[in-house]
Amino acid sequence: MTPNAQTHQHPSLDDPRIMLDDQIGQFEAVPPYPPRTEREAEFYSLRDGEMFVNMGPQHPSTHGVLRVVLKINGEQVVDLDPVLGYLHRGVEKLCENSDYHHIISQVDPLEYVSSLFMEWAPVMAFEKLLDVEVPRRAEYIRVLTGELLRVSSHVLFQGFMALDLGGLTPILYSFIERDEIVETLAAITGQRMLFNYFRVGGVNGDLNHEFMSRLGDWMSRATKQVEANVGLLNENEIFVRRMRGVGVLDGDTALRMGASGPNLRASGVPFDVRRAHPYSVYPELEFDIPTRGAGRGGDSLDRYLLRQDEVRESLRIIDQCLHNMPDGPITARLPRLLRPRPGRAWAAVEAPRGLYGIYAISDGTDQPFRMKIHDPSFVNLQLVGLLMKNNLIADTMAVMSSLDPIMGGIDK
Amino acid sequence: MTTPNRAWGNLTLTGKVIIPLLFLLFVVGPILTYLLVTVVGPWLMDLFNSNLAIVRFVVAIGGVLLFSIPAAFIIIYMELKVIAFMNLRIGPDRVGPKGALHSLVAGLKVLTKEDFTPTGADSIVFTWAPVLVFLTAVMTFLVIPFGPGLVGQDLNIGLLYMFAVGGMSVVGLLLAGWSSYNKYSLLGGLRAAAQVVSYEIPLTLSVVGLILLAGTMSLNSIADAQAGWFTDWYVFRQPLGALIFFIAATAEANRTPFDMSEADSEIVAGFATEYSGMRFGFLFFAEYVNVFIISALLTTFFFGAWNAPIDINAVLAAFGLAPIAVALDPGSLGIGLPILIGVVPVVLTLVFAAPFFLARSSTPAWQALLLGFMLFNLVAIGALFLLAYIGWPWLAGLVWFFLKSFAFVFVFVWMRGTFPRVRVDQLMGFAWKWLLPASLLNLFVTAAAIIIVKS
Amino acid sequence: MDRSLRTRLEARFADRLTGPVRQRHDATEIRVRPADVVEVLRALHDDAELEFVVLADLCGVDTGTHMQVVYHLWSAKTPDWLRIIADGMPREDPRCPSLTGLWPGAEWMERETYDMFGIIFEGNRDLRRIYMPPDYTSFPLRKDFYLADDAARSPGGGVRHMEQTHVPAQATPRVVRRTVKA
Amino acid sequence: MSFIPGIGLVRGMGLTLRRFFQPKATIRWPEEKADVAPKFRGRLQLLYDEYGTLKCETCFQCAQACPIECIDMGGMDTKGRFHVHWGPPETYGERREESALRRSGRPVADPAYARFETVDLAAVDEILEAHDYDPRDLLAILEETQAAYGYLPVAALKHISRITGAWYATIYGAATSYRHLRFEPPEVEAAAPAGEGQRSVEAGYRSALDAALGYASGHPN
Repeated sequence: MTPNAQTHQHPSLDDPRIMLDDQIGQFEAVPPYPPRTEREAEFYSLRDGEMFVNMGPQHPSTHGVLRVVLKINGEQVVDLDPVLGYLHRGVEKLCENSDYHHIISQVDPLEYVSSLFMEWAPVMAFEKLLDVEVPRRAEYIRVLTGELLRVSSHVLFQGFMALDLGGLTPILYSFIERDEIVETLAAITGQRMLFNYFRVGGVNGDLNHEFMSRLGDWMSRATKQVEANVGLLNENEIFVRRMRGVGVLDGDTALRMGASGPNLRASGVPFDVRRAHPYSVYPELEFDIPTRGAGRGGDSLDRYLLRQDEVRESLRIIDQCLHNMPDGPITARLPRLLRPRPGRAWAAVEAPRGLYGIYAISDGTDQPFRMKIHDPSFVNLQLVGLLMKNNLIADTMAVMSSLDPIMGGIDK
Repeated sequence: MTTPNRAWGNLTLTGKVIIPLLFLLFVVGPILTYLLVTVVGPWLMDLFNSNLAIVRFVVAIGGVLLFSIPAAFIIIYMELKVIAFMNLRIGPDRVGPKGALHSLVAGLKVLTKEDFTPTGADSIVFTWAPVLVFLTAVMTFLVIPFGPGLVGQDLNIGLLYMFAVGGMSVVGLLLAGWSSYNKYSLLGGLRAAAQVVSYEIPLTLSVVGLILLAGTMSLNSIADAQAGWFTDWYVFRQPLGALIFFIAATAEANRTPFDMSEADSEIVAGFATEYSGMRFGFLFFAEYVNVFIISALLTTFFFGAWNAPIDINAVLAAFGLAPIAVALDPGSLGIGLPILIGVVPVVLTLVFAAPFFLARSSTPAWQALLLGFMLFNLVAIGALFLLAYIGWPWLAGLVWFFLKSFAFVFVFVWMRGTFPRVRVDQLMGFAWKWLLPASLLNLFVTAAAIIIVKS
Repeated sequence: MDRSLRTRLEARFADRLTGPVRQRHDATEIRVRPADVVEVLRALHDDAELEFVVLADLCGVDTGTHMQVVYHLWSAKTPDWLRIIADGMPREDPRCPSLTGLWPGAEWMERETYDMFGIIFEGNRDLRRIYMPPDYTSFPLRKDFYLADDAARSPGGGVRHMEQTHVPAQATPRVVRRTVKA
Repeated sequence: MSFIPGIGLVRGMGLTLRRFFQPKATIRWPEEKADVAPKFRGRLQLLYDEYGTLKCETCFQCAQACPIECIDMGGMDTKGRFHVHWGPPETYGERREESALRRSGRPVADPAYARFETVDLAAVDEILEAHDYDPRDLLAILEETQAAYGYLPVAALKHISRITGAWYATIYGAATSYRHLRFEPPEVEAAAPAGEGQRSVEAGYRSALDAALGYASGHPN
């Protein structure tokens, strides 16, 4: 066949000749449409020596399907643009089309490592809509299981933090701790990950013997075990040197950026919903709000260490809950089909990652008219744009995992 | 239809394979053997004898290539298992006893995977870069003394050769990173280049003091110079040099905590991101061969190479005993040898079985005998090994060498199981601000000490 | 319920409020016009007696007849959450001033609200879609966005396709895919 | 962090070495099975009674409770007609294709949805208001609904369920147990060729039963 022969076959994909320059350009991170906003136009224009790197959506350390477009100059991150939506399920729309009991299972997988908190705020909001008084025993059980889960979440965070900095081992120790906590919770909730345990007006099941024995077992050595595991990192010079002074965030900026939870408290602002706007039985319990980095601004190491302080406080709360646990019913008496009268309610809880709030509007039917989910990870992730600029690529890991985002909640 | 044809037709498939093989074996084989012995043989022997150095080189290369793969397999398995144990996991346990064949199967898997060249990659460079990386790693084996006389080539500039060839691997990594048409790969390749070039300097300087002490650059001579007690090892005369060498070698081999070039949480897999199939296998093997090489070098330079830590002859002399010298010639036993072979196993089996049989009357005789036989085998193997150890110094050297080397491999794996990785600027700062001055200080102190002692 | 907060708010923002201050459980609710939002929130943030420093939430609501933007604030000076409802935006062209000058962290929340409701926040310099793909044209949390199996609730006949016909003016910039050279 | 550089690293290595010799946490599945909590409710399984027949009574409660509407109930009603009354009769493949079509922006005319076409619910609302939304007047409500529409549209039944709070299963059960209530317009039901086969099968069973019991001809009814 001569080179000029007319062929009507499609070129084979293996044929190297079909590789046009234009198609090579498709592998770039630049979106194939003109910029929509001022900021997008500014970000997607390169200066000399800069290039884009797509970090994600499939990347070993983005905690899910987050995509961050980094604009780098050598090893230095000049600017970045997080792209969300790869895990978007439309939970708010689903909630508007489910009745009040179904919603508990809809919101469960938002923050899948601390799913009890994801149930807590909606349940509280619906209780406000319905004007229901929750029995005290139910409140204590909620606090007890919630704080257990907070410990597990923070312990897991420490493992992932180390994993993102290249340490292979701490994550496994964290998972062993988490596994014990989760097995303990499974004894009363039946599930290991998405518990679906809280109900409007109470909880789904009472404390049982297996739960108590497992919990006692774990509590007897929890402090020692957790301390031993973090000893692998806290004293490690490599780890500390990588975290210190990276991603410094001062308190005022953190408040202006809407940050909450440990990220805010590590910047020296003692804002914790459990104390700032007490709910449940937290006013009766004794615990401190640890803060770090007041005045100088919190870096990644502060955010990391603060979570350890919180673990200690949570263990204190669990201890008090076990001592003060009252007797009584675990659910309020409610009809099976909930139909609150029209109204609006806002409820917020302190999830392990910060303020998690629900704004529910009822129109008198069995489904909420509107249910807004305010997820702490979503707001905290905004900080990466602020903290990562002019750091090294390696520091993006230290910063991003110190903010502890969970993509299930961010993408809703 | 002739008879042979029919007979051929009646054969099964196995028969159809075996019959021609038998023909080859009994007819062609002897003819070829005869020709080989009478015609080619003498010519070949002449050729070998006249080019002994080249033959030795080729054999050494072949041996080294053959050795590198199982060494990598063992280290991969060790890494999986040791890190798993430190993580409170079990690790691979499905293939072979305790998962021992896991890395072998993984190697086969790598062989059977699709060898993929990404669009836009420079396919020639992309293909040859892993080969270059692997070859540089393997070529270093050539001068390592595994035991007395067990060295591929005893170069008198072995140490220089070692660093020269080892430094070439960075070219391969850079090529691999550049040709992949991937930004992660490019970053990984550049990081590897910067890192290896920076650490090459303290690495080389750290052994200069040792060269001053030993007065030679031949690895074999360095090993010889450390014979005797373990106090003669250079680690006790060059502790700082040993530490610098250890750290720099870790960085040179891209091991945790200096594995910047393939930092999986930052730049996915660095220069290996786009590789798959056996090309990835080559990069992967080269990494583990490098681990063995730095362990072997540490052993050779600072930990007495193949020398045992205790000079057994000196100990014996201290107790007034003659040094052990085994010159066992089985031929001298004459007719005693077959009798010995026939009698000793039976007698020893019975001797070992007796305690079991006598201690518990409920033990059946056959079980006691089985236990006795197994014990006898253990003892016999131990005794044979002891004989070989005493009789063949190269075997003793090999055993000590591998024990020490794998101890260091364990240390590297242990470090990987414990440490996070350092940041790239901290890594470079450490090399230039700390290691380089320290190695210069080491060199200076060593030279001064030599002058003071000599004068 | 913090009665003093109510009197303070009524005294401070008497001319801005479009409705009575409502209180239920632990939330105090005021309604303002969208045009006054930034001014009111800035006063709430800066006033030494109020000091609402934490922006707990920003969300949009489609009431079916008009659009709202709802803010939740927290202050150490009162035990109540403060809810500010910017009410009465037309559904055809909902516009609201952006809060990013006061709380830069509102940027993503506004992007989310824009993505879900099509409310345009004037002054937000990065008002792109955040969850939905860039070439998506409708706004999923609006009440005229139908779900597949929602037949019993929809006023019209049959199943609608999910994309809505009505799009507010300039709400979504047209996305042009770059053509690949043949 | 202590003042001796590297001491933290050494202590970390000591910790991992100690862990090296500790018992391992791995559960070797499938040789060993992990314990499942007694309250575990992750299993979805239809139960059979001792005669091997399904215990499922087609009560619709699971379908009604399923948050993502993945459970479809299909079955024979008491009049021998095939009805699917919660969720359209569809397979997952069909659902996917159909939703892809829908996303393409073209209106979809799917016969599967014909049964679920919406009706003007004002009449139902009036009837419900007249009965004070009381589910105890269910029969009267249904009869009046049938009078208003000529038959019982599914949308109307769902609306009644939603407003009165009665389970859909209850309403459906009531609607199917009375012979004068019907789910299709009368003309459709009269024409219904699909029902014929079912009826003849039923008639065959009945005649066989009659013969066995010794009735002369046909059922007493």
